[in-house]
Amino acid sequence: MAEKVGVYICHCGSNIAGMVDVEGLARWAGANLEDVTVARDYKFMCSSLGQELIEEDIKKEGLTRVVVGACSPHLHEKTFRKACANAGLNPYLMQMASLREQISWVSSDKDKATEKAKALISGAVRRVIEQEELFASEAPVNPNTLVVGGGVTGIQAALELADAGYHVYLVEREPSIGGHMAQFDKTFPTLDCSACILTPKMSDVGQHESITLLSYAEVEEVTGYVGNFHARIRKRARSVKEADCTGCGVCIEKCPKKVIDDVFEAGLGYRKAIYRPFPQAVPKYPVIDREACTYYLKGTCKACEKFCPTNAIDFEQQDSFLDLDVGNVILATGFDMFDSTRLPQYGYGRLANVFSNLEFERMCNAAGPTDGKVVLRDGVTTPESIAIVHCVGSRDKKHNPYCSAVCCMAALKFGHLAIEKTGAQVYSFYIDMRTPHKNYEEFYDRLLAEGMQFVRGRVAEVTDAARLPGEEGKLIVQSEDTLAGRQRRTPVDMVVLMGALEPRHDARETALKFGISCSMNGWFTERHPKLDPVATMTDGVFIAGVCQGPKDIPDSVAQGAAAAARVMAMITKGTVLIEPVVATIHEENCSGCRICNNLCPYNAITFLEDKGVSYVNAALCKGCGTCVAACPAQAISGAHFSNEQIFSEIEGLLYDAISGNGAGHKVEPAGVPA
Amino acid sequence: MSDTFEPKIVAFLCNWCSYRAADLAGTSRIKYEPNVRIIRVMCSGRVDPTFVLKAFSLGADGVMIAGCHPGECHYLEQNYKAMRRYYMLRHTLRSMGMEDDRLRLQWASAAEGVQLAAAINEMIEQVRALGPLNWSANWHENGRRLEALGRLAQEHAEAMEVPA
Amino acid sequence: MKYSYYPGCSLEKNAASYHESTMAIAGPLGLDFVEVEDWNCCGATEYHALNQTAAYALIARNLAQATKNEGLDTLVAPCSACYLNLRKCDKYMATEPELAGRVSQALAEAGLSYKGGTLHVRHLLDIVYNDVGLETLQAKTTRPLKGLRVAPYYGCMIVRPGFHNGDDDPEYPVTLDRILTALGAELVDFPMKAHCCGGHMTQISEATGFELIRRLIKSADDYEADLIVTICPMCQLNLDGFQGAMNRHFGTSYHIPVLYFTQLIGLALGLAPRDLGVGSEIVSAKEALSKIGAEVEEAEVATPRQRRDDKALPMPGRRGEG
Amino acid sequence: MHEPSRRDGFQGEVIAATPGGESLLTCIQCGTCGGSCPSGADMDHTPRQLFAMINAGLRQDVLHSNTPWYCVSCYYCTVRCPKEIPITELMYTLKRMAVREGAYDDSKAPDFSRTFIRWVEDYGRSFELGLMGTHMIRHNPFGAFKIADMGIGMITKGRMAFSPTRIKGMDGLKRILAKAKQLEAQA
Repeated sequence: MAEKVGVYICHCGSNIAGMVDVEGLARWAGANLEDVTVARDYKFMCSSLGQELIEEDIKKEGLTRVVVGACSPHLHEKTFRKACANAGLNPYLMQMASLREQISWVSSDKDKATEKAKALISGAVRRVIEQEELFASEAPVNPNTLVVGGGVTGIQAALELADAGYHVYLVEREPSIGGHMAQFDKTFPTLDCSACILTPKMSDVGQHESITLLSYAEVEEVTGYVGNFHARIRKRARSVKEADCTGCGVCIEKCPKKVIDDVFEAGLGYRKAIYRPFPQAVPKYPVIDREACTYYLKGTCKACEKFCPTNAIDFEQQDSFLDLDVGNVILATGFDMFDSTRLPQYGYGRLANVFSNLEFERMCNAAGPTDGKVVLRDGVTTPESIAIVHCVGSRDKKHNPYCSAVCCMAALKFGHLAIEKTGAQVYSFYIDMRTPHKNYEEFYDRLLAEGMQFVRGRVAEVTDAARLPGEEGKLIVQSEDTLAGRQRRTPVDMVVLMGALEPRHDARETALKFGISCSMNGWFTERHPKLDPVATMTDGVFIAGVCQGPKDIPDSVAQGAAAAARVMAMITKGTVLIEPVVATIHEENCSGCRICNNLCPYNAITFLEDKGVSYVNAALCKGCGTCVAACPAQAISGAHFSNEQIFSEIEGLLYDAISGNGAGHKVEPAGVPA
Repeated sequence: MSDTFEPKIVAFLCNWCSYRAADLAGTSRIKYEPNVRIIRVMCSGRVDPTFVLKAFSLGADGVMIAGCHPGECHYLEQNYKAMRRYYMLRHTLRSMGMEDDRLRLQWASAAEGVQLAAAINEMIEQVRALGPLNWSANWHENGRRLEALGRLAQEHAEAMEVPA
Repeated sequence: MKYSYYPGCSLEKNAASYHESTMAIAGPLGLDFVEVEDWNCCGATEYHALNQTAAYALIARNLAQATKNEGLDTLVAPCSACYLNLRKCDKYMATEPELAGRVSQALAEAGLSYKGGTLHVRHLLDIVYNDVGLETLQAKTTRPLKGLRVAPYYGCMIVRPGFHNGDDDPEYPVTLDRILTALGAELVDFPMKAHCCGGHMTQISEATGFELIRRLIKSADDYEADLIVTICPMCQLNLDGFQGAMNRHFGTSYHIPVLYFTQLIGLALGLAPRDLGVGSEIVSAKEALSKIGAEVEEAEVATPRQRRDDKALPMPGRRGEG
Repeated sequence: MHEPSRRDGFQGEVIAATPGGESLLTCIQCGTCGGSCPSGADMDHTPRQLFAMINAGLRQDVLHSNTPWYCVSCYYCTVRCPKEIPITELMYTLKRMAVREGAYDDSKAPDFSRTFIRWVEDYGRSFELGLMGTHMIRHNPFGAFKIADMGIGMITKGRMAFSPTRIKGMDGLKRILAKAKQLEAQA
């Protein structure tokens, strides 16, 4: 029986109609394409009236297939599938042609665009005829959630979920949660004490009955799918038994080995070989750094063990593994700080009094290595002049092309702290001042009034090579004052480099582990940049905070909460629909060659020894179709992407080439009367 | 109507990266030539060599396979399988006397709308320079040709599909 | 190791000592240089200011001539300006089809041709560092440069963008430092190591040219360097030849000799100073070189005196050191 | 059609004459070039200002600026430019345009280039004594005294040739350069 196909061409206002002759296209489809019984155009197909149009035709005309020529299926495939389902047509009997993204928005010649549209519609019509009814299955959603990353974003997400009564596993790589925010002294523009506002949240996490905090731990492996993920967590050996440790800190006090703290103190201070990153750490249990500990290096010492009142030290402790079942995942893995030695012209690592932003942050902190005093590298001298260099590794094609979003405001904060603490003359060397949030511009005003000097010009270099009188013994910041149009050499005592925020060095591995993707720059990719900023292309995996792109604390917190809300919606609904796009092996055709077995990255294909054939476990199959393409016996079919469907689509797309027997190479503006 | 040869390119784009790159080219209004016709597949690993041969036989002058960058495949590593097939196919095309530049493998992440558009334009130029393929004419003259090609491709496929 | 060799005009006369010392160390270091037949001037920076096609055609003639040295695909230039010109031309012949087309047409007038990428253009410093290597230099050193405080000076044209060979940083190069350390010299952490000597500026604007020279000499003097080591004849001419005029211009009395790195290698290998062209510098190196002698000791990069005490904060880790 | 970014007018002209010149369109006026330039203090305009003037179409002001002639080709601006604009190459382009149109205020630098190249075009090699002699006599007759000891030093140390070397393939080179100039004029 011949199918009855309905073709619907969307104007998308003028988005499509401005470049494609939509009325002509609909007429052409109705007149020329086989099996098309209805062909219409409409202003906005995605509107409720547009959808009703399709639904009515299905019912009245008895349509058995629907083609919608509109935008990308990534935007409205669900909408039109639903419309079909409403009218009683299996939703998988609908096919979209992307007239907007693939034609009208990328073309500049209306005739050629319309010709291309005919090909796309022709392809979709041929394909849809081959499509088969498919049925999505339902799966329950596990109410537990995995939150990866215990910075302020992850903390917020975890607390939102836990406070709503859902269980959260919070995994943090470092020995304590808190992230970068715990390292900061003040927050802009309110100058709140960073630790004072963060630590209450940290202890809430530590004490919450609905949160299992897994610090000093990493996610090893994730399998499964939305609603039903399985995660394997590696808990690294702390060398301290958490069950016995009271967190008294005697071990730290007695440990004789001091090492530079590259993480929390940003290399500016020291910690012991057994340590807690900072006094308010959550959890309170210390960790032995086995690479630094004298016992692990030389076999003797054990001072911590000797003095521990509860015998909590365990030198033999091994990494342990935890298998978790969760329904959703929130990634809040944060960022790495730019390594400023990559810009040798700024002298970081070579010129003693050039500091990184994180070093300066720790220096300002009353609990930091200098007790909150701003001093030169000698540890005692108060600087009389300080230059703050913006855009170090940001807005630079050689490093990171993007703006790191927070540095301008952080530089203003540093300016305020430096003036307050030292009375020094503070210069800010900027390209553009970016202060676009509530009360931020007002903070800029405040610093102008406080006497911070602003020089519009990206710093060319920082040198100790004195050239002019007054430069001896100083660091000279060489720049062009672009507003004055003159070169400027500014001798200062201290330079602070505002390094870029960068994706975690292992962000791509993390993305791969969770089946999501990264942008060119390495930030996790959201489902939609405007309308779906915390979801990802992988259902059940959400992203929040700086791992998605540079942002400040309030934005990160908002995303953490938003991701939690999305997860709660999933949990509350209780079930998810599983796409039926999977591969199936037809046993009668399978020769048992097992070529497909090892091609599947999800181990969804197993070989049935008794029958001598291979078999696809539909629950594990993600529908990539690689096995379908590889099967030499063509015994595997891929639902919704079968060979027949794709062959038909090719035929349809090339309708004008085949009909002309190779003569159809010239695009005729009006091959068939429209 | 101009006399310049307008090649027809069929492009197989994976759902996750390159199809989204095409979406992005659209939303960013990046113009490219209209000679390309896109087919969505879930993964570049789904592209069966016979799809490519079918497209050539039905009148395509060039075929593009686009997928996620190596290491960024949504399905972990299936784009590597696509790459292997691509090299096999180029070999096959060459051995059949076809210019292997008519087949192109393009990596495009979801963020690379500009790059994908540029690659499409570049390929159109290349294929335009090569001239019409006209396999479709041969197809009509000798209906067995495609079957023969299919068999040949299959043999190669079997030889090449050594599990990773 | 055999290479095509393009000396360039400077090495004919004003920088003859660079040529002599290069030839003198070639044998002991196992380098064999075959001079490009009938080479011509590279045009320095001057031709680019007048005529692009002619500028690149002039350079390309040398590349074409060099391909006549059969079996040699590496072309070595000791002069940084020549090196950059040759390298840039080789690159553009491959990447700039319009320009390359014009240049090829011009070359054809003399029956010559050159295809971008045929030759691998390298600077002498790169050859010594990568092909000879520090171990060989160290092993062959018989007169270590112990006690000699040297300021390694790279100048602009070898380390800058897209055209240089590999991994030396355009802002803070280290290969020459490592060579000199291997020879036993005491290095100063010369902040001006990649800054500009002024090129032809003394001829265009004296005040500007002298100022550029002053900056370099002053910084070397601030660091108490005995001499500056250079890898480019233009730099040597500016820093050495114009040092006196610069001193008069500013009323200063700097005295910093400027030698080629090949001369220092030769000295370390135990060769006689006169075989290395030492003595042809305008600012005498006699006193500085009198310091050399005695046994090998590990030299370190010296930095200006710094106060350090218990309160001192740790320095950030330096990457790529050692 | 994918349209490459392009601008008409003076900016387009400068871009077209420079390998990699399109990136000039992405200049954000950060001033890294101006800050890095060793001779920037003596320039009429910093390179950054010059780019703003090019963008504004101030053709005459740009071609009359001494800035390109003070460029020492050290390439610091080029390596540091966050937008990877080939600034040194752009300076060469501006010099060529100024020479072609006679649009420079001080003839010293263009004359130096011309004198240098005249020896090269006649002999195939450069000739320092001839160059400095000719150039100094024209532009800085008294300056010669300032550096007289240097000149004498160079001569006594045997570092100055008294006559230029002529290459063997001079005829061929002349043909090459003649053709090159003809092609440049057409380009």
